[in-house]
Amino acid sequence: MNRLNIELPGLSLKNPVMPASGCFGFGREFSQLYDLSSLGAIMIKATTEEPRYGNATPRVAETPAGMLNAIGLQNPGLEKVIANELEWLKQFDVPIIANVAGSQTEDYVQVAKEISKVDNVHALELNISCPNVKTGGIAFGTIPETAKELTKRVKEVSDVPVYVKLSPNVTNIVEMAKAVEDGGADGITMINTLIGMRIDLKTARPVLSNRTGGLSGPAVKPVAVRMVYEVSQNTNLPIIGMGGISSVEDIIEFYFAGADAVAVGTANFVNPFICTELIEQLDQYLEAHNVDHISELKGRSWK
Amino acid sequence: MNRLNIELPGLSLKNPVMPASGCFGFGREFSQLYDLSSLGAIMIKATTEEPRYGNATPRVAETPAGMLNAIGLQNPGLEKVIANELEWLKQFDVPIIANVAGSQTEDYVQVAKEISKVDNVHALELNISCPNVKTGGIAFGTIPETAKELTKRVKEVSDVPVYVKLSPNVTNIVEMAKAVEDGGADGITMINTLIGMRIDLKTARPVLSNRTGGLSGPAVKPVAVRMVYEVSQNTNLPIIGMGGISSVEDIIEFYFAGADAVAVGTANFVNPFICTELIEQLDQYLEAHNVDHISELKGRSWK
Amino acid sequence: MIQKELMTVTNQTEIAHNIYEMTLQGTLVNQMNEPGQFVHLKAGDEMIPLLRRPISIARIEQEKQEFTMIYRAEGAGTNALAKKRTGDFVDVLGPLGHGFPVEEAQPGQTALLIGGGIGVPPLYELSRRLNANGVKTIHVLGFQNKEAAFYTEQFLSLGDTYVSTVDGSLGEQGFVTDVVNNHGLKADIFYSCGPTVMLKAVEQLHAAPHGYISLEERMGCGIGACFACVCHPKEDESGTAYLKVCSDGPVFSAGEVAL
Amino acid sequence: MIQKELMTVTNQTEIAHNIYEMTLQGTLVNQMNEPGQFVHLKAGDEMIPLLRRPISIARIEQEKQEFTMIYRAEGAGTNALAKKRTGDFVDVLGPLGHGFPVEEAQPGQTALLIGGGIGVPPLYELSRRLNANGVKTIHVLGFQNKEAAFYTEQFLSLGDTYVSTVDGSLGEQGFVTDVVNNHGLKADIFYSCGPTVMLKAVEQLHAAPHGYISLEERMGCGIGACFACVCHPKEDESGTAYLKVCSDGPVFSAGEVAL
Ligand SMILES: Cc1cc2nc3c(=O)[nH]c(=O)nc-3n(C[C@H](O)[C@H](O)[C@H](O)COP(=O)(O)OP(=O)(O)OC[C@H]3O[C@@H](n4cnc5c(N)ncnc54)[C@H](O)[C@@H]3O)c2cc1C
Ligand SMILES: Cc1cc2nc3c(=O)[nH]c(=O)nc-3n(C[C@H](O)[C@H](O)[C@H](O)COP(=O)(O)OP(=O)(O)OC[C@H]3O[C@@H](n4cnc5c(N)ncnc54)[C@H](O)[C@@H]3O)c2cc1C
Ligand SMILES: Cc1cc2nc3c(=O)[nH]c(=O)nc-3n(C[C@H](O)[C@H](O)[C@H](O)COP(=O)(O)O)c2cc1C
Ligand SMILES: Cc1cc2nc3c(=O)[nH]c(=O)nc-3n(C[C@H](O)[C@H](O)[C@H](O)COP(=O)(O)O)c2cc1C
Ligand code: FES
Ligand code: FES
Repeated sequence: MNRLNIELPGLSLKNPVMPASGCFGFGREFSQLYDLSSLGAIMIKATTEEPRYGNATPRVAETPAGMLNAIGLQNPGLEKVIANELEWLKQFDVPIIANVAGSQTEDYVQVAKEISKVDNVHALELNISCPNVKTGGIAFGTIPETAKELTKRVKEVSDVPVYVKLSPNVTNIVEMAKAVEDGGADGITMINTLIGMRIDLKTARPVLSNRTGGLSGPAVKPVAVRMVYEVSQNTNLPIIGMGGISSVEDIIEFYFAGADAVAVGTANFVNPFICTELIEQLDQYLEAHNVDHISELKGRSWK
Repeated sequence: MNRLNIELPGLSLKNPVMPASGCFGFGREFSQLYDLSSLGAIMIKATTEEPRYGNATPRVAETPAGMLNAIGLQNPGLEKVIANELEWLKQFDVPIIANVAGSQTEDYVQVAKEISKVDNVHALELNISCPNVKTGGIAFGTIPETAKELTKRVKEVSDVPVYVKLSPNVTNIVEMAKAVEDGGADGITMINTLIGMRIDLKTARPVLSNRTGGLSGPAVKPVAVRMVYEVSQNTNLPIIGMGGISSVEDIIEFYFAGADAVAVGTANFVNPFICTELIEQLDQYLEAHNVDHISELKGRSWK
Repeated sequence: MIQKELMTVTNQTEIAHNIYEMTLQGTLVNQMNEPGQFVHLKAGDEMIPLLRRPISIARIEQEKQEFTMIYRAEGAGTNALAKKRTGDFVDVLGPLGHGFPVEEAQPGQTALLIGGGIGVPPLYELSRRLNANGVKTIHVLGFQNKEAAFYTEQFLSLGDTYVSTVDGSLGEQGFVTDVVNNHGLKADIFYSCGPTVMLKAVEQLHAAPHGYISLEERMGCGIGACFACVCHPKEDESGTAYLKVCSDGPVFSAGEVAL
Repeated sequence: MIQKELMTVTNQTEIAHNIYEMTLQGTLVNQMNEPGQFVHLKAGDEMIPLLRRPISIARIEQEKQEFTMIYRAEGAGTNALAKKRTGDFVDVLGPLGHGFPVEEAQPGQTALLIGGGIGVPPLYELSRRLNANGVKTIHVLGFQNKEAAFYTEQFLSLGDTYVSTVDGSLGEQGFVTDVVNNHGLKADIFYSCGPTVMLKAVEQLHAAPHGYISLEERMGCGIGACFACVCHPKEDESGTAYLKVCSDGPVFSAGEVAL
């Protein structure tokens, strides 16, 4: 019996577990470790129209039960992502969710238009929440009207459903979710990272050369769960939940909060086999707890 | 030589370390453990005009490197705080910072007016950021214009300098800081807790009976440091920094970020002696690092 | 006086399924005098788990500067505790709270001690003290099942002891209140510790004219400062009165607290 | 192939002040073949420290399924590692990256190996391999001071070995580059590992026609997926080219990377 398959806009998932964008590259490295076809989906690294180098190093720092990153959307650019990365990914039986980023509306529209045409791209994830780029990005993610407008524009050109990735660095997450719903989003992915900083005690300077970075990992889980809980009750959009997931119990918590599927980010660095391990353990957990299908768990905390 | 004494509006501090509001009650319990006169100051539990019971239990839950609380501003009310608690505190040679809370402007004004007249109250801390009460509180802390207006009103009636306690649950912390600066605030204290949630796996319900709670402890430190870093560069107000402090190194990090003094919250539960221990260790740290005065460290990360 | 001390483990034994008996040694024991008080402890100085864990004092041996606790390894904190070996250190804050008033039972009187699960441990030191004072003790101990039961022998050596389990795998099948009712147990005073539902039922028993109960609540500070562990007094016209389990309790007079 | 294995500690020795030599046993060793590769490891399954730590492979002993690392206990991760005892487990991911090309040195040629501080360890396995291939090795090892120095005997048994310390407390006073200049050391090829400033100076030495350097950078994944550890290639017209220290390196051809 299949307890794990999930149908979401554009996505027929074997199971609801997928690596989060930016924590899995384009899958090449992990393909040496296990069969990528076992994953529910893959959220690829943010793609921009032009190639980007990103920020100077150091780009990562450790914090209590978490980490900061300021990669800065490094990627080989739309053309190469399509020609090399997505092409290479076609050998696997796994839907790709393409994370789309940019500095201005036109960038997003351009990338969305092209990348959504690629066969194995089954959905887009609009990255309006990257805290690590100076222009655009975060502004789209913090002003409801702007987010709505962008969503609309991208929907117009996209051949596949559009999920919008919400930033937790906002006063009112529900307002943001409703704005992108109004803009025509097909789903929501949340949360991106919280903005944080660490200062080196020896140099008295920020550890990251970008100064601030995005906080992820177990430390942020309570914030993510709270936001999924709030958004799931106030929109009709499916939610792919993430933020600090590193165990089956965490996945269950996100389901109870209101998620329809989950993504795993930082934990891939701690244990590169985690996604496959969680898929197996999740099935065992449901069996042990007599749950016929994972979807039964959605929103139990408020239903 | 005194390396630790700090002059802030209304406050002549022997040293810059004080317990954070809500994590020290009114000091009675800790007075059994050490001499409260050794503290830089004491931020007493939030006081409202009327006595409040607060939220139902459970009121606390643990998270990775942090905790959630939803006490709900429980306190015996203005009259009793003045008559019993502040009166009792007079035996100690330590300035009190009175944390003032309410549901509407009039509440704040009333409490501020009365409590600022008490001898040992040297400053007020306007709590516009409590995430655990349904009305008021958080709204004052998330809308700049509202925060400014409230600050102004309280300033009009207060006999002592007014510090405003900022909520981290906002899109733009600098905007909030500037708003309260415009409103006439004498200082800023930051950060209050991030809103979070944990769900019980057995019951599928939120662990806290208030459902959401405030996240504090080491997990939030990177967010707090980042916000102090941003605010200290964009306002002229002194900052009492807090959020996850549990070691001397953490204190130094807050200073480098731009704090003028620090408060310790959650760590008092882990080690009830922590404040006195930190004061001693801080002095030793400065000596070992040839720092003549702690104030030299302020803002080193951006100066 | 409340102390904080790195105490030394002198014994750690799994006495039932996931139930551990741990003995700790240190000067902090000098401060312990009431049965029913608790300690707030941390296995190590890690940030996970962050908070201390409240555990009752089950036996005090002043001469040896030792006390014993009995705890169930469940979550992160108690599991970390269960990993400790003889010679290791545990960070203990205590003794905390107010315990059972032993002197409320007069010599020659009979006291009924009713414990459920991990509420049983504090009754052990209580029973020892009562017996030392010439009070006759009757013990009613309830457990989930045989595997989870412990210390029945020890209680038996102090007085009549009835054991019940939910599934009947040890002693009588049923709840502690069934036992009291079925045997028509009567006493001059009762003392009880266990889950709140059990305490509620115990308060309704009228097996003794009055008694004391020990409550559990999630804690932050453990010393009365954070307001995490409050409960409502039964009589409260204002609606804002409160009692703190950690510092006003954990032991309250039966009927004092709205359960 | 990259494996993840709980390997067993078979030796842990403090060989200098805060410098530990640790030997680990497991099947993962079967995958190790290049000197200069590294492992990414975690002392336990705690969330603090969260991330793995990259440490070079200093010696490989296939027959025993053992490899040895030498590391400095500095922060949370390496200190946790230093607490491990023989028989304990360490969570190892590896082998990772591309190591030093041993075959670039022809039998009969001379190789100059220049290491600084905790950059010295990977040169040890490299030197063993080079010597096994009939390559003559000259070693220049730089340390902060006498207390921080290690493995000088081991290197001496493989070839000429010059030691320098910043404070002159052991060997010659100065930097490794001073040693090379003062003694006019020349070779057919050089291999170097150490802090970036040192590598920069080494590239300018021209003590050999070409060579290889091993870089350090803060890492996330360690396998090439997260873009934490990128560096700029020296030749890069677009400004967007990059190399990943973890998967393209850590060893690069001298002059390949903009230091
Ligand atoms: C006054 C008092 C005395 C106690 N005496 C004993 C005893 O003698 N033996 C024993 O086995 N247990 C006792 N308990 C219960 C014990 O405190 C909990 O079982 C323990 O805290 C659970 O921690 P954990 O790490 O296993 O669970 P986790 O699930 O990791 O705990 C998470 C958080 O919830 C709190 N928590 C979870 N369950 C409880 C609970 N039942 N009561 C209070 N807080 C809880 C923890 O303290 C912690 O802060 C007592 C509780 C109180 C309040
Ligand atoms: C390819 C490679 C090989 C290495 N080989 C060795 C070796 O053989 N022996 C040895 O002692 N050290 C070696 N290092 C350096 C070693 O990785 C760091 O000293 C170690 O990660 C510091 O961890 P910590 O827990 O002590 O410090 P913390 O301060 O707790 O580290 C915090 C974070 O910063 C990172 N970090 C701190 N310093 C460094 C550094 N110098 N390089 C990379 N990341 C760092 C940590 O990995 C961690 O993510 C190597 C580094 C790299 C990249
Ligand atoms: C190193 C790193 C790089 C990331 N890059 C991206 C990115 O390119 N696009 C994006 O939408 N999110 C990115 N994220 C955010 C993650 O996808 C995820 O939202 C976040 O890390 C929270 O999940 P976690 O706690 O499981 O890591 C990145 C996170 C990390 C740690
Ligand atoms: C149990 C608890 C109660 C709190 N009560 C208050 C309060 O009454 N007023 C207030 O301004 N902040 C309150 N806070 C927030 C703290 O003062 C502090 O801002 C926050 O916990 C971050 O610091 P920390 O990480 O050191 O705990 C409370 C925090 C905790 C944990
Ligand atoms: S636990 Fe803090 S008041 Fe009781
Ligand atoms: S550490 Fe992740 S790409 Fe190198």
